[in-house]
Amino acid sequence: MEQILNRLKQKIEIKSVINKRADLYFITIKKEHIELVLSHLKQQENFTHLAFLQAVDYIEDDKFQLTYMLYNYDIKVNLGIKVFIDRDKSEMTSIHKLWPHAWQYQRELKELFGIDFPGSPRVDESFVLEGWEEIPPMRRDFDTLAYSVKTFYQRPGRTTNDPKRYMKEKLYKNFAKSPESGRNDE
Amino acid sequence: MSLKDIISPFNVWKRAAQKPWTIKDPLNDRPGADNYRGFHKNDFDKCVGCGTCEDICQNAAIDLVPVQTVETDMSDSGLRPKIDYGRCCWCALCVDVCPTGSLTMSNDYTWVTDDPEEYRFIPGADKMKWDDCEKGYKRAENFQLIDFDRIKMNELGVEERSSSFIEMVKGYSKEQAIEEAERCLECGICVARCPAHMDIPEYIKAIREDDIELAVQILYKTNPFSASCGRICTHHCEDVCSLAHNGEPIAIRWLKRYILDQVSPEEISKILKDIIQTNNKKIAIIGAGPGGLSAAYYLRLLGYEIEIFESNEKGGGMLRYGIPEYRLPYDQLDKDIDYIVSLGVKINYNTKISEEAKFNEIYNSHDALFISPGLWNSIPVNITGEELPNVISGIDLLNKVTNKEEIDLGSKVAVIGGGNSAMDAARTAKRLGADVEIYYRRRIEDMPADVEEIEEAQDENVKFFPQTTPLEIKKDGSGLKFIWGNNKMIYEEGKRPKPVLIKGETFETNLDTFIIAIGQNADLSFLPTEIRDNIETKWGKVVVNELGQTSVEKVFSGGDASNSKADAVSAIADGHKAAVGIDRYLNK
Amino acid sequence: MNITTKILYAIISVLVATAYGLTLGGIVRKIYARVHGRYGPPVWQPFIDILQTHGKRVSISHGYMFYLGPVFRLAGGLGTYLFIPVIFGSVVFSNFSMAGDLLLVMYFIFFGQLGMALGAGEGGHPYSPIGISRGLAQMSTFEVPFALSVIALAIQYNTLNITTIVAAQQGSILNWTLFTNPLAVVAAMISLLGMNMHSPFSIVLAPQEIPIGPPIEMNSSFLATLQTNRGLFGAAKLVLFMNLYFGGAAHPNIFIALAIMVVKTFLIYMFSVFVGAAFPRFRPEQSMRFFLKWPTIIGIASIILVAYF
Amino acid sequence: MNKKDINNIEKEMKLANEGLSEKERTLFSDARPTPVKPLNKYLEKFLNWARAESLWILAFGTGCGAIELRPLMTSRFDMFRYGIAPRPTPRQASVFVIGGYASIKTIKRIVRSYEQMQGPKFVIALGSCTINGGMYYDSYYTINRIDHYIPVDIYVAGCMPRPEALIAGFNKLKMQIKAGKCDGMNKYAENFDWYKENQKRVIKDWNMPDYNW
Amino acid sequence: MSRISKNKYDNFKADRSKFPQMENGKAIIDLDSHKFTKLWQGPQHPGVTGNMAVELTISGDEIVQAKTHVGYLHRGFEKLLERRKYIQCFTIVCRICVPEPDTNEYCYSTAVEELAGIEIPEKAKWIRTLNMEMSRLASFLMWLGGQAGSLGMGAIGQWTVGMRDFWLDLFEEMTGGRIYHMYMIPGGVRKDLPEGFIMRAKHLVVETRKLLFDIEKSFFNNAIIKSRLKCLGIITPEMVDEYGIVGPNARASGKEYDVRMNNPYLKYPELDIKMITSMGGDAFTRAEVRYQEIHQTLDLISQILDKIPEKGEIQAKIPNVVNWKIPTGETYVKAESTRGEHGFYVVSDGTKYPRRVYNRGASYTQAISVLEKLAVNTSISDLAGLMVSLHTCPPEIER
Repeated sequence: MEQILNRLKQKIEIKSVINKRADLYFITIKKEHIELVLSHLKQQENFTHLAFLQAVDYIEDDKFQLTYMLYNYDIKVNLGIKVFIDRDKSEMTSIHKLWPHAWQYQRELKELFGIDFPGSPRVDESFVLEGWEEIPPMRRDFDTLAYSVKTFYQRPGRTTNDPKRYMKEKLYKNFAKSPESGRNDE
Repeated sequence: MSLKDIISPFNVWKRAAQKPWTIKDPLNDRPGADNYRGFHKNDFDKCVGCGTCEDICQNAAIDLVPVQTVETDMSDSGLRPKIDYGRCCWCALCVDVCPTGSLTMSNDYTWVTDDPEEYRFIPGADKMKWDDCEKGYKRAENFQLIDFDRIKMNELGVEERSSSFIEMVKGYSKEQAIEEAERCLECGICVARCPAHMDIPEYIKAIREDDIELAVQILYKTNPFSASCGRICTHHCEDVCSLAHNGEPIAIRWLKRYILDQVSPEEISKILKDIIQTNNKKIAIIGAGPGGLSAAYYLRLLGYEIEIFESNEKGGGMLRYGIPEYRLPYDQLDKDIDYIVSLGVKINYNTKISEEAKFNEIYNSHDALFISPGLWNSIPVNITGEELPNVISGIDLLNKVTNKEEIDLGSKVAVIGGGNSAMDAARTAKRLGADVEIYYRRRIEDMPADVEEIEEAQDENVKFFPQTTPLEIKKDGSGLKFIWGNNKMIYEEGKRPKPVLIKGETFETNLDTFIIAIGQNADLSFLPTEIRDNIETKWGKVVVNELGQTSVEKVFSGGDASNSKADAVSAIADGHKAAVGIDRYLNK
Repeated sequence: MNITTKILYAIISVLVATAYGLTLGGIVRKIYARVHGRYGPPVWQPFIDILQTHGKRVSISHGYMFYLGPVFRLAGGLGTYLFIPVIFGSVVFSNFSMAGDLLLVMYFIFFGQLGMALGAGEGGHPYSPIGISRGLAQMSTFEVPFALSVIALAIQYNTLNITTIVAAQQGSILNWTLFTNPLAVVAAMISLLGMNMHSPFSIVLAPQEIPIGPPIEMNSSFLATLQTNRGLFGAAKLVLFMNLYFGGAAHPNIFIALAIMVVKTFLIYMFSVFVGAAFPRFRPEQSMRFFLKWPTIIGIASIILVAYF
Repeated sequence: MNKKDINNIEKEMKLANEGLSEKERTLFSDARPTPVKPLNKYLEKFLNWARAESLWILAFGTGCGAIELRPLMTSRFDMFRYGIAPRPTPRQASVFVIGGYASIKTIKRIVRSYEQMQGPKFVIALGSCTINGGMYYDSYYTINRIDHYIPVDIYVAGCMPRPEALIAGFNKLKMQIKAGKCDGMNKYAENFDWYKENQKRVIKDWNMPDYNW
Repeated sequence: MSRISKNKYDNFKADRSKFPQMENGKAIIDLDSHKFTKLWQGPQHPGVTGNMAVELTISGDEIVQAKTHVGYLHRGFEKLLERRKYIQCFTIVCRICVPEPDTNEYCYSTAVEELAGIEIPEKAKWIRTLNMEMSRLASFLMWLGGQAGSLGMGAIGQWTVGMRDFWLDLFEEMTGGRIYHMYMIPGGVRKDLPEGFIMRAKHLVVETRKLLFDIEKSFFNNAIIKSRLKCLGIITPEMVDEYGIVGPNARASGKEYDVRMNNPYLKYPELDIKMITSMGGDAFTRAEVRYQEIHQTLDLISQILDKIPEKGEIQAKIPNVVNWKIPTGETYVKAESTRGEHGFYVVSDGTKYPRRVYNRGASYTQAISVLEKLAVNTSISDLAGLMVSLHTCPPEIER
C-alpha cells in the first residue's frame, strides 16, 4: 500500500493520508486530479471496484466533501479518496466512463445534494424524489423536521412538561416568580 | 432435460402427508418470547418522572404528563411518561435507559382499534390488559446504557488523614470531572431538592462542555458560597439524583467544587463582572455566617448598602467554627468571603450585640434587618453529672480547634449523638490523638449524619455503640465513669423507630472526656424584649414566611436560627430568599 | 319428454355441476395447501368469494364489449356443459346430448375464450391483451393434441356422439378408452394440463408477471360471473374427459352414478393438480413448443394406431 | 331554479382533472364520486357477512409491513383459512393493507390504487407510521397520518405488527364489517374535496386524474 | 456447476437488426408506431421485489428497454440520522433493509465503536457473528421462496418462509424482536443468549437441512426451473467490475469476493469457511451458489454454536449514551450480507450527532444499472425471475 501511495505521490500532490485500519485508507487530493487518480488507480493499481461515491456537507466551511471508495481485490484494501469542492458552484467531473454504474451515484448526488455532474447519463432525471420543490434535502441547511411539521401536520393534542420547570411551578413557585437572581446578568 | 429432472420434483408431495406447520390458533397459542419487546408497563412506585425516557426516545413518542394519583414532591416530579403508539418503534431504549428501572415491557403485542386517538396512554395509570403480564423485556443485568458508577475521587489514606487536619479529598482532575459530568441525565429533579435551587444540570453541562466561566456564573446566580458548599454541602441533591436509585448518584458536590477549584479569586470577579449601582438604602445583617453573607451578596448586587455585625473575629460562622479544617480548609472559605467583601460589604468583626440599645440603634438606622445568629447553644443531655468539667460540647471543641487553643482530651473520648456535628467532633478528637467512641440512641442506619461521614469515621477507627442511652456520669479519678443503658427499637407504621430503654441491661465504661453533640439551640437573647416577644418562634426557631420575613415586618431571618435543616446550603438559600424578600418589601 | 321438463332438468344439472365444480375448486385449494404445509381455506370459500364479488356496490365498466366478455365466457361454459351427458342413462343429467355433440362441445370450449378475449381487451389495461394473446396462443396449441385425440376416438368408435362413446365403454373396465386407446388418452391428458391452467401452463394467469392476465380489469359482478363459469366449465371439462376416456358414470341408481362421477372427475382433476404442485410455469413459447412436440406426436400416433391397426 | 344555476351546479359537480394534459382529460371520468346507499337491511347484512368472510387484500407492499404479509400468507400462519387471500389487481381487491410508512411517491400510488378499488373497500393501517408518523415523523418524505388521505377502518399497533396482530386486525375488521360500520368508501365520497385537498398538498407532482374510480 | 460455453453466449444474444433500430448506441422507440408498448411493472405489482417499479418498453413479449424507478420507500434515512444521537441511530438503521436488518446494525455499531475507540468483549463478538449468520439464513430462505414463487412454484416459498419463521422465533428469543431486532448496539449486544437457546438452534439447523434437501430435489432438480433460469441474465466477469456487482451475483461469475474472507471481521477468522464461487453467471448458477451458501451458513451456525463461550461480558463500557460524543473521524465498515458487500460510511465531527451516515446497499447497483442492462432482450415472463435472481432489496437502494 505504501508503494502504491508513493507511486501516486510522484504523479500528483496528496494532501493527507489517513490509515484508519489495516484495510482502510483515506487520502485527500485536489479536485482537478480526480480523473487522473481514479484511472491510474483503476488501470495500474488494480483498484477495480468502486464501492460508492458519496458527499458530505461541510456547511461551515462552505464545502462538499466527495468520497470515492475504491477496493482492490488483490491486496484487499479499501481506499477512500476525498475531494473538496465548492458548495456554491457545486460541480464535479463525471466518472461514468470509468465505471458505468457511477451514473447512479451521480444522479443521486445531483438530486439529494445538488451536485452537478455534467455529461453523466440521466443525471437530470429524478431518482428517488418526485415533485420536489425545496432545496436538495440532504444539504445541511434543509430542516427536515420543520418541513415535516409544515407539510404533514402531525396528530394534535400532545403536550409535555420539563420536570425541572414543572417542579419549580409546583413546589417553589413563589420563589421562582421572584427575579431569577439578584445578580445583574449583563 | 433428464428424466430425473422430471420425476424428482414430485417430491413436493411428501410434505402433503406430513403435519402442517400452521399454528392452530395464532391469537392464543403464541405469546411473545420471554423477553419480547411488547407494550409498555410502568411501575409507579419506582418511577420518579425524571424524563430520561423522553430524552432518549428518538421518535419523540414520550410525553411527560402529570398524573392524578402521584403527588409532586422533592424526589418525584409527579410527572409520568405518556407514550404515543403512533410514534413508538419498540426499540426499548427507554427501558434500557430508565435509571430507576420502573419502565419495562410486557410480551403482549396485540392492540387493534378503529380509533387512532386511543394509541396514547400512560403506562401504569391507564388500565391495560397486559399490566399483569410478568414476561417481557427488561434491561439485562450486565447491560447498561447509563453509567451507574461514580468516578472515584482521590483521597488521603486512612492513616494519613486521621492524624492531620489536611483536607482529605483531592478534588477532580479535568478529565475526571468531565467524565463524571457526562453521567448526568439532566433530569433536573435535584434542582427542586436543593434548598438553594441551584441550576445543577446547567452547570454540569457547562463542565461537560468545559466552559468554566459559564459554570461559575451559573453557580453565583444562586449560591455565593460555592467553594465551601462544594466541600461540605449536605448534598440532598445527590439523594434524589435519578441515578441514585440503581447506582451511585452524580457527584454533584464534587463537581461544584471542581468548578471553583479551577478559578482563583481574581478570576471570579473577572468572570462575574458584577456591577454595583447603589440605591442609598441600608440593610443591617447580624451574623456573618453563610446566611448573612449570602443575603449581603444578593442585596449588594441589588444596590443596597450592607453592614454586617459579627461577634467572632472572622466571618463564615459555623462554616469556620463548626466544621473541622480537614473538611473545609479555611482558605477556601476565605475565597468565598473575600469575593463578597470585595463588592463593598462592610463587616464589623468582634461586634457582639449584647445590649438592647445597640440593637435598637441598628434597627432604627437601617431600612431592614436580616438576622442569622446561628445555633451556638449546645442542647444538654439532662443526666446527672453533666456539669462535670470533662464534659464538653461538640461545638466548643470545634470552636477551640479553629481558634487554635490548647486542648487536652485525654486518651479515651466518647461522643454522644448521630448527626454530622457528632461525626465532626469525633473525627476531630481522633485527629487530636484520642481513641473515640460514638454512642447513639438509635441504630446506625437511623443516624442523621451523611452516610459517607459515618463510613469515613468507621474507616478512621471510630467505634460505634448504637442503641445506647447514657444514664449517669460519675467522676472516677481524673476521668469519668459512665453507666449506659441498652435500647431496643419499637417500630410503628409510618414513623421513625422509637428507642426504648431495656430495663436492667446496663454497662459501664471509663472515659477521659465526654463530648455532647446531640444538637444546638439558637441564642436570641440579643434581641430587645419587645421584638423578641413579637417574633413568633416554634421549637426554638424563628418562624419566617416563604421569603424570610418574620412577624416583625422589618426583620428578616434565616440560617440555622430559622430553618430546621440546619445546614449551610439552607442558610445560603435563606439568605438569597431574604434578599429577594427585603427587596420586595422595600420596593413595595 | 317435453321441452319444459328438459329445460328444468338442464337447470338442475347446471346448478349441480356448478356447485360441484366450485366445491372441487375448494377441495383442490385445500390439497395445494397441504402440499404447502398449511391447512388452507374452507371448502366453501369459493361460494363466499362469489357472493362477495357479487355484493360489490359499485362496478366500473369499460364499454359494451366489456359487459359481453364474461357473458360470452359463461355462455361458453354453459354451452360446453349443456351438450355433455353427465350421467350415462340418466334423464335429469343427460342434458341436450345429441348426435355430433362432441364437435359442438369442442367449439364451445373455444368460444368462451374468444368471447373473453374480446371483452377483456376492452378493459384497456396493457396486461389483458398480453394475457389474451398468450392465452389464445397457448390454447391453440393445447387444442391440437386434444383434437387429435378426439379424432382418434371418433375413428375408434365411429361416432361423434358422446353418449355413444360412453356406451361403447360400458361393460368392463377394460373397455375404457384408457385401455383401448392409451395413446389418445395420454395426449388428451397432457392437453388437460393446459386446459386447467395449473402450473406449468399457468402463464396466462400468472400473478407474478401479468397480474392475473385477461381478467385484470374484471371486477364485481363481471368477476363473479367468471368465477361461476370457472366452476361450471371446470366441471364440464372433467365430465367430458370422464366420458371420453374413463368410461363415464353409469349406474341405475342416480346417486351412486353421481358418486362415481365425483370420484372419477376428482381423480382426473388430481392429475393436473399433481403435476401443478411440482412444477413452476413455462414461458409462453416454451409451453407452446411443448404442446406442439410430444403430445401432438402422441396424438398423431394414436390416430395412426386406430386407423391402421 | 333557472337554467343558469343548473349549469353552474353541473359544473361544480365536475372535476378539473388537474395535472392531466388536455388530450388525456377525455380519457378519464370527471364525475364526482357519490355515496352509495346500502341495500335493504337484511340483504345488506347477508352481504356484509359474505364480505367479511372473504377479504381480498391488494398485493401492494407499501412499506415494511409487506414483510409480515409474507409469513402471514405462508405455511406458518396461513391467512387463507380465515378467508383472506391476496389479489394482484386493485379492481378485484376489497382490503387495502397499508404496510406502514408511505412516502410521497407511494402515497400517490396508494391514492390511485385505492380509488381503483371497487367499493365497499376497507383499509387496514399497520404500525405507528400510519398513525402519527412513527419513527419517520420528522422525515421530509413520508406522510404522518394516513387518515388524512384515505379513510382507514382499522389500525394495528406495532412496528412492525406481528402476523398474529395482523390476524387480530383482520378479525376486528370482520366484526366491524358485519356490524356495518366500515363505510370508508362513502366517507371518501362525502369528504371528497377534503381528501383531495390533503392529497394535493403533499403530492406536488399531481399528474393523475382527480377521479379514477 | 454449469459452465456456459462461449458459443452459448453468442446464441443467447438476440438478433437486434430489425428492432428497435439503433442510433448512436441508443434505441429509437417510437410508441406511435404501435410496434412497442409501454408497460409498468410495479409498484403495485405482485411480481416485483418489494416496492419498486420497472418501466418496460416491450415489443411482443420481448423487453427492448427497461428503466428502474425507485424512491417509493424513500424515508430520508441519512437525513434523519443526522438529527439523532449516536445511540438513537441504532434503532433506525435496521429499517434500511427489512429482510436482513442485522447487517445494518452490525455495520453501524462497529463504525461507531471504531470511531469511539471501543473494543467489544469476546462473547459479544460471538453473539454478533451468530446473529449475522442467522440473519443471512433468514434472508436466503426468503429469497429462495421468492425465486421459486417468481416462476410460479408456490410450494417452495411456502416452505422456506415457514422455516424462516422458525428462525425468527429464535431471533425473538434472543433479541426480543421478530423482524427488527435492534440487538447489536454500539458497545456490544443487549442481552445474553437465553437458556437452552443453543440446543434449540442446533435442532433447527438439522430441520433446515432436511428441508433444504427436499428443496434440492424439487427445485434444483426440476426440468422447468432449469429451462427457465439457465442462460437467463448472464453476468459476465467483465461486468462485475464495471457495475460494482458484489455478493453471490459476483461469485456466480467467478469473482472471488466475499467480505467475510477478504476482510475478515468478528469471529470469522476462527471459523472454518470456504469461498463459494462458480462460473456461468446465469440465474441458475446464482441460485446454486446461494443454495450452497445456505448450507455454508448452516455449517457456520453449527460451528458458532459449538464454539460460543458460555460466560462472558456482553457489553464494553460505554459512557452515558445521552451525552455520548464521538471524536472526529470517518470510517467505512462493511460486512457480507446475502446480497454482498453492505457497508456503512460514518463521518463524525466531534458532536453528539453524526455528521453523515451513508449506507452502501449491496443491491444498489444490482437493481438499477445491472437490471436495466440484463432485462433487455428477455421475455417479460422472465423479468420477475431475473429481478429476484439479482436479489434486489429496494429499501436499501433509496434508503
